[in-house]
Amino acid sequence: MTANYTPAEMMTVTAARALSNNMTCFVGIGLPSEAANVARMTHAPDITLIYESGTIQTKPEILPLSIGDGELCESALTTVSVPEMFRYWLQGGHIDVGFLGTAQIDKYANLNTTVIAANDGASTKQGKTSYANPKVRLPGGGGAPEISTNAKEVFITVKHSTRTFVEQVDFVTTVGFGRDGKVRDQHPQIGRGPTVVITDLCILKPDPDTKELVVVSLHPGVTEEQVIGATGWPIKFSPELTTTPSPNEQELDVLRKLKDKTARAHSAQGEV
Amino acid sequence: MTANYTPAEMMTVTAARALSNNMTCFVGIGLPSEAANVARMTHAPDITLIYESGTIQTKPEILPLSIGDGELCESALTTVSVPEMFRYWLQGGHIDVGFLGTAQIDKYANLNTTVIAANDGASTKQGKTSYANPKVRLPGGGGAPEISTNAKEVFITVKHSTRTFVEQVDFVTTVGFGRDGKVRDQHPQIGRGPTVVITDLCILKPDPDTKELVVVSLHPGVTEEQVIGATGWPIKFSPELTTTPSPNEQELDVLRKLKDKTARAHSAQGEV
Amino acid sequence: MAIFNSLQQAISESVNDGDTLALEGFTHLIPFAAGHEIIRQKKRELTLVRMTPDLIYDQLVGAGCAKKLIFSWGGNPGVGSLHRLRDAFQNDYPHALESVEHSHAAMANAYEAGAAGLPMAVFRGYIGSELPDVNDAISSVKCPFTGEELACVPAIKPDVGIIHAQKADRQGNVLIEGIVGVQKEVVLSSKCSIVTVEEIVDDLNAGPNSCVLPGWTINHIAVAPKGAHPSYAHGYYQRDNQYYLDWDAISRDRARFNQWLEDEILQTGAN
Amino acid sequence: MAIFNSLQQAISESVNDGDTLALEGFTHLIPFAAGHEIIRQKKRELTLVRMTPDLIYDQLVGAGCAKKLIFSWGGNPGVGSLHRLRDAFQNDYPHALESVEHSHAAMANAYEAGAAGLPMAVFRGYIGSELPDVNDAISSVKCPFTGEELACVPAIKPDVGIIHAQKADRQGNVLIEGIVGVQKEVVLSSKCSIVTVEEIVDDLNAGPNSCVLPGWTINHIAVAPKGAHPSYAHGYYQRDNQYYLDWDAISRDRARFNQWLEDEILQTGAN
Repeated sequence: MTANYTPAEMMTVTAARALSNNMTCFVGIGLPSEAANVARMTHAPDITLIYESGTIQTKPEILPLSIGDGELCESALTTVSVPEMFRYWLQGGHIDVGFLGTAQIDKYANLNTTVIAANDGASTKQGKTSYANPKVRLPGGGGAPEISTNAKEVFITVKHSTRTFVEQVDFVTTVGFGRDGKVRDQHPQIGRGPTVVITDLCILKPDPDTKELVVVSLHPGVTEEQVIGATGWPIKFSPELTTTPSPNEQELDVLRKLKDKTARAHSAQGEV
Repeated sequence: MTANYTPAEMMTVTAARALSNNMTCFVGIGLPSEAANVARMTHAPDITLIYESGTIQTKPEILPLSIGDGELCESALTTVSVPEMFRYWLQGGHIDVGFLGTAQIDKYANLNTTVIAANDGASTKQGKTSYANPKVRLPGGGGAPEISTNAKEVFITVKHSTRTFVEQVDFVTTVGFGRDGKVRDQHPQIGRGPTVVITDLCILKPDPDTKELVVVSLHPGVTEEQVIGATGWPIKFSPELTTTPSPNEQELDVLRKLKDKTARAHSAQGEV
Repeated sequence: MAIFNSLQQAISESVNDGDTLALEGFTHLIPFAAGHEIIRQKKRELTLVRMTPDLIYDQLVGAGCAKKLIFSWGGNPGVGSLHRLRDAFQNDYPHALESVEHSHAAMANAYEAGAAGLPMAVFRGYIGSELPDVNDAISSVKCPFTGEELACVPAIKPDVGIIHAQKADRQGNVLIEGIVGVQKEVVLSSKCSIVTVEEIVDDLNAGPNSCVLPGWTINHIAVAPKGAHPSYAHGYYQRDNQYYLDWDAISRDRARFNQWLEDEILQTGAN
Repeated sequence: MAIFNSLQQAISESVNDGDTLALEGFTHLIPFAAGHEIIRQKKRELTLVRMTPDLIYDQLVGAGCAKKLIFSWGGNPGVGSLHRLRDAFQNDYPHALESVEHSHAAMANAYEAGAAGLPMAVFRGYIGSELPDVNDAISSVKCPFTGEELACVPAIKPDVGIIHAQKADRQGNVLIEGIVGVQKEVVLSSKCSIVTVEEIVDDLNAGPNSCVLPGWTINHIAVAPKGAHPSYAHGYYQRDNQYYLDWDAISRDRARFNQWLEDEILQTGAN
């Protein structure tokens, strides 16, 4: 049976479903933004979306290409300065969910958006070594390092592959649970950290004790072998492994229309 | 010869003249506000007046009764929050002159607006002792403690009497030059402190070396004996002692009209 | 999410004896109606935080609601003293009142730090002042880069923060306009917040960078027309300067104050 | 007090080789015209500070103006990499580029601290991140009240701060509207500031709490219509997304970039 949706659509809709109507969500650009707006346009019409550009309670009709597109401000309840955004709104404890993407994620849900190391043969990874020996410079941390600790919890969405799912990230830009899985234990004043990771293959959650990411749900038609093959460490599966519900017609319709509208808008340009 | 103005008018006009057209002035309520607005309405039309309520570049037609009267906001270029006022505008170094009144001032231009001590017989004053043994509770510091250190310089205007001009203040709410005259030497990152004190009898300035207040100009008709009698320490007079110029017709006219208008407005009340 | 409530309900559901309260509004938009309702409900042992206690705290202190006052300028603006505060400080009437005394800069920074979720505020303050000698809550930190010693005070994080604003929309979003003081900070830093408003409107008609508080940052919204009187509401009504002037004589005399309390507060209902 | 100047004069009178510059604008109102004029005037050895270097710093770095970059997110938003930055970091082309890398929260707080006249910013940040291992400018302070260790970074205090805004009035007061980013902070914290504006108007028509900078906080105002292009100006023109997309191919290739530099910048005059 051929599914009537792509793995990317499955990922976005599943990520959207993780959000609920009464949440305040600090939205990263790209996949998180796509998912958050699908949520808002389907089951969570009242969800509060906040972007680090200072736009609060924004309701874009098209997806922003940048974190500070005009659409975000025009459709927002209000727009505050960037220092206020990071001080009062994020650090001040008003964000339920920080929604992030990443370039690399490891088994303790640490995120790397800083650097891919030239020498990845070393058995024990050290950010400092990677940083001094870059193979590829990535854009950097942006808002993520503090979103991850100051939001009450963190959702992550990222495409599943051995390039992204590595046993240890080359550099911890943004902490999940630390290289030993225990960093949050020493910091009672920060949030719970990543509670769910949504990929194009499955849903993962941290083990309550070890904080290691474990597959809790496979997307329809995806096998355990596929996930094992796409993950850079010996991935574990929950004993209560379930199958993720498929996207419904409305979700797919909203997502496709949103992407169409966005593509049309971003190729146009003009005076206000 | 009877002057055609009162000592209070002489004080206000002299204080107004201390301000110049290109200054930014952080204005205290009462006498400083009266003087600053007379300056703005006479020789310094472009002076920037800032009140701690957050009102920037305000041009009130009547004198505010409180530091946050509606008139201040309505006639301001813009109004910022109170934390922003104290952080960005005052501490950020954008204030040329802090203009203050006081209940007590001592020979090192320290100001007390906190407490009059019950026992003022002690030879060495200590704020802590006064605070524990109040005769009269005063309103407290308000903006003054940081205006005095974060403005580039400080002007003070206060009525001259032995009650206000004391050898040592009962409590240093707001530093002039400290109980020993040397506090600013240890703090290179703060402003110059008080540079002029204007009373209804004379003008005083700190000695460049000792920082002790010295009379540099007597108002017309005022004698050295009067100043000595109204000052609670053996006051010194500058070798270059001059006579303060009298207020001119325009200054008196502006001041009187301003006070009339203010009195009428403050006894009225109504819907906007 | 903001619940639209009567002021009576908002106070009774939120304020408990012994709570730390901040009723803010810097001269403008002082939430008098809410203060009066707290008096009416005979809340006790409150820690009251406010930069300028103003008449609102003179009334709460005189009515016996307060155990402690945290403040930075305790006068009747343009008039003189707050006599109920003085009577409490100097004569323990109606009972003893602890005080923690700051400068405005310290309080403004402490509210900012509270809103920013920090434990303390850091600023260049109190240099040469004797206030640190009489206030244990003033400390310092050293800048690791320059070695400069900076003043440090604990963040303000009230149990209940109460402000008055011009208007709310039907979703509970609130617009504050004019002198905005520390009102945003109070709502964002408080465990529970109450906003009284002049009116509910369909559309706030706010500019993109106006001072707007989203409904989900607020617990209770109560309509209280003229709820800031005798202070003022920019765009609605002016400050009642005569009330401030008249207060001096009422507040100066215990009997007159107690009569005022009986006639004007206890025998009247909330709006 | 703000002087009305041509952009060419404003840059030549303010920017010196070796200066620390912040050209800010968070996606919105990026001062591209000013950046291009800096390239045209061949300023060298600059320390460039910006949260998101964006195309503007990719262009300045590619043109050889920069010695050092202080930043927190160095991508082409929604498109990919900044290839001139990468080429400088990885291959020292056109020459070596030092970098100091922060998070957005750190930079935003550092700008705030600069505006607040403080030597450092204190915030809850970098917990568990390895950025402090590669950035010596990240330190910590301990809260004297709770014992919590908080992150601490030096305040940003540029020699020259440059922003673009919608409009100035004839007294040089400036209105910024929409996404206001860290622009107010940059102007207030810089030793010298340049504001380019879309137009000069008689009246800013600003609300009481709008983001307005008084003329006396600004050194130079230069009229530069479309001065934020290819970014956008709320109320004037939209973001030129196609320019951002097209930049990828130009920036990827040294020869194409150098040709672009010659044709689009060096051979054209300032507005």
